[in-house]
Amino acid sequence: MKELRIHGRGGQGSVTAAELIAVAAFEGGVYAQAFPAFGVERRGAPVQAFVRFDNKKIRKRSQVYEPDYIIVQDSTLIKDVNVFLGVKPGGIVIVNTEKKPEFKVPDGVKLITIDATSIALKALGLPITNTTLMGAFAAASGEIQFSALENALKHRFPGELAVKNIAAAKTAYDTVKGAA
Amino acid sequence: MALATGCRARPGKSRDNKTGSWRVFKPVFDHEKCSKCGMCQTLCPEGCVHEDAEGFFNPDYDYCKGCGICAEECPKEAIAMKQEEK
Amino acid sequence: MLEITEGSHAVAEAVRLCRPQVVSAYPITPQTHIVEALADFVANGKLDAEYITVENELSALSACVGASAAGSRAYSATTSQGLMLMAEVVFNAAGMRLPIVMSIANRAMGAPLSIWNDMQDSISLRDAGWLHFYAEDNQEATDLHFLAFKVAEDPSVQLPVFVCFDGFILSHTYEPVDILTQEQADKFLPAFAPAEKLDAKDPISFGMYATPEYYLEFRYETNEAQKRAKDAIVKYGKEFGALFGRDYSAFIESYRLDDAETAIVAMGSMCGTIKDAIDEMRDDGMKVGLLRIRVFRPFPIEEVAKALTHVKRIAVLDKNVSLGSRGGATAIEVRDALYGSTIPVKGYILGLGGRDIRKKDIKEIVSLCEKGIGDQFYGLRKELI
Amino acid sequence: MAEKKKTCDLFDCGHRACGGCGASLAARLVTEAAGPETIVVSSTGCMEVFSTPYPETAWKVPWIHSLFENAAAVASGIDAALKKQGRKEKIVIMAGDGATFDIGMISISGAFERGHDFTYICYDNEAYMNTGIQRSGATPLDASTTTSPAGSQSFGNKRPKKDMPAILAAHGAPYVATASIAYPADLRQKVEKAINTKGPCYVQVHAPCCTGWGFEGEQTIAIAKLAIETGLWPNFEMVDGKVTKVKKVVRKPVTEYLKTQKRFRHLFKPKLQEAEIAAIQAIADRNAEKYGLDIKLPPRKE
Repeated sequence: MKELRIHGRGGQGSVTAAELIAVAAFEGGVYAQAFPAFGVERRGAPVQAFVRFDNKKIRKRSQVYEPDYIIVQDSTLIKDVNVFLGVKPGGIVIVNTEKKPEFKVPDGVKLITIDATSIALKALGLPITNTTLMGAFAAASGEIQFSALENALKHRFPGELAVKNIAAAKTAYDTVKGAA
Repeated sequence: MALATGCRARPGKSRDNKTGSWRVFKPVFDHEKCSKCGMCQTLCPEGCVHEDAEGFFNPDYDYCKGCGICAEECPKEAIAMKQEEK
Repeated sequence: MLEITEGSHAVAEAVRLCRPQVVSAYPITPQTHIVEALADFVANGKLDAEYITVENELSALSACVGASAAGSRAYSATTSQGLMLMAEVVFNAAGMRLPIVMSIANRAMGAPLSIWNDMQDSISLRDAGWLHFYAEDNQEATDLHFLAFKVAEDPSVQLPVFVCFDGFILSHTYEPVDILTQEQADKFLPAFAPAEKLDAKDPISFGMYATPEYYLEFRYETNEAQKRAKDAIVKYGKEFGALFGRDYSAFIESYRLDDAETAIVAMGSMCGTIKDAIDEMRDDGMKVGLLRIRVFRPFPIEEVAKALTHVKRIAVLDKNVSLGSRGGATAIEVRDALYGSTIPVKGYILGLGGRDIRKKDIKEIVSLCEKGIGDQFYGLRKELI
Repeated sequence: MAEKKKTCDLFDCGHRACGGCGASLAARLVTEAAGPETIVVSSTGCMEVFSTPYPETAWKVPWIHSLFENAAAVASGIDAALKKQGRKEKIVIMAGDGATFDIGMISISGAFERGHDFTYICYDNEAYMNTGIQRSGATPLDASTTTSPAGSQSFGNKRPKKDMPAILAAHGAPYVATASIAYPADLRQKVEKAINTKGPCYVQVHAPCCTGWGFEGEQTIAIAKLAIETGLWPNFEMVDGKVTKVKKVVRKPVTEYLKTQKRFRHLFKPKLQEAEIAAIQAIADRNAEKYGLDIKLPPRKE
């Protein structure tokens, strides 16, 4: 079983990202489970969402404490929340930042930084980075196929909006693939 | 009688309860004075005053509780309340 | 067809497929997604029902009482405080023998206010006369709605049903669920055709009052209907299995229990985590198994007793507590089922108000149980006490 | 010769109301006016208790009782069900003033706001009679009840009656009326009108309670008439929020009404409470002003 934890702020679409990643993973033939860290957080407050992937039915219901993957939607979270807590050795951390990282990830963990905000602004005209980071996650983790992600986005968003989100995700996907 | 599911019942059984026995005073209808206005029937809370073939009104003593509304409201004073013989 | 969707949405789909004619509900976290989805179905012609936007939960269930008595299949959904506001009608609907089905996205009871999951809400109404089904995952949460209507409406039963699933933990989780087609659903669940209803052609008085000459017998008969519901659950659970491959005729599920020395007894979504923990304990050579209770009312006394006869000790996990007693409702019921047996039964209150339950917690409880320590709250933050 | 129509055809004899009960007369008159194609929803109350001890129901129309506070919500569900099933029966709620003015207020407000098609009849006997004459929001000023007893420090109920018709008219109810068992033809006409008006309608029926108010049963009608004749019970009709019909009277002083009932006896004995009676007279005067109750007599010719 592989586990992903997404850190974001209320309103950034972390829960949607978790759901769509699960949908895309399921399309790829694996069993997936996505759920938010249930809370009463309002816009701007730190939030979490989780995804599990397995090739058999997932029964476990606890939150994710030892993730294989972490997505950080907003690097300002790093000073408030221990976003890297519990990450497994060999795990991958994807952080949205335009700067060089001023933080350190645990040893043996791969760090990928991407300026998702700029990509999202360009593609969507909005600084909403969840779909962009999904592209990055697809490229970095290999847990989901880009085509499945594309389908999930088409299913969730109407017409033009889907096209824009797919474009954002694709840019991030290509960026991460290119850097690898 | 077997219990009905959910404490339900069809009509009819209410008539088993002969409320006439509650009476202390009994209305006695004098058809001589009656103008057949029907006020006694209209205002009877029991619904136990019935019209006969000639258009006169009579109480059903099985149910009449003897409240006296009919006698009180009769415009012709054609109904008298008499003490019930028990 | 297997599809990945949110638990609430899967439940709403199931409800839609059950073709309720009247839906009456009031939004409350974490049930809200269900009623929003149903409102959306009605607004878009996907569900041919009257959706009553009531002013509170008491009226939500009251409207279901009226609709059901008038001969329409009626559905509601709620949780926690909403269920308690309904409480008077909950008893009323069962006593009036109206086969209403209500989804409960289980949530803790205030005070203190908590939107998070435990089972205190529905468990607190265990004596009201409703059947109680508890789902482990969203597949069950979905399927049990079909079974609920079918059992509820059986002429030998005529009782309302709670379909309970853990709020957030199931209601807000995306996972694959096989949702029936309308054709399949119709095959299993025919249209509601009650023998009696409010009807000018056959005027019946519903909800009369019973004097002491009758009341005891009405309560007895409702209890008998609970017992008859067992037969109906077996019959229709099997029928569901034969049609769709998922058999719900069992009131309990045994997981690696056959040769177990320590039995865990639990309900709801924590059972998934428990199963994973058991697999790991088994790998370590520990003889641990699970008895999961799916049907809490009618309580499967004989089945529970039989399934546990061979074990050396029992740990009952409750996401509820009967304050002022020895523990949670499940532990009390299990002790009753095992009355006269010498097998020690230890109760553990855990996960209240959304406290996460992890595999390590299950392992620790098993270890406590082996030491004979129990009948306590588990996982208390010592620094706060 | 065909059998004459009986007045017990829809609300049967054998019910257990007190002799001279105004509410039982209301039940009879309302069902007569509504006709057999009617489903009655009753809240908990004296009427439910005197008419439905299992298995002796007095109701010969389909009837349902659920709880004290939820009749309007139950009726909402029936309305939805009938609509879905394409059925045409009418729905009539029969609820007392406690169920209407007090405990059922939320459910009534919700159901009226949603605009269900039913007629809500409040049989108003101005206190909780089922439980032994406790005050309700419909209890008039200075009435002595078991929870508003007159005593050395009290003249009884401290507040005047809640204006329920105005509240429901404010909900946009298309038809709101008050009626009295003392005027059966008017009552029947109003019930029929309400039933034939689409949407939630309200008829508040004054139904004196001999036991609760303290008078002899044969006086029920006479006392109901006095309530109207003194201006303490304005009998009117409101269509779409506007008063369209009022029963005008040559008003009598309120003492004519008050002195007939034990619940007001403390206003007269051991001594006349002039200030209290004046306050009640002022209520009648305001009613007369608001609804135009007074018949203006032509000036007497010299």
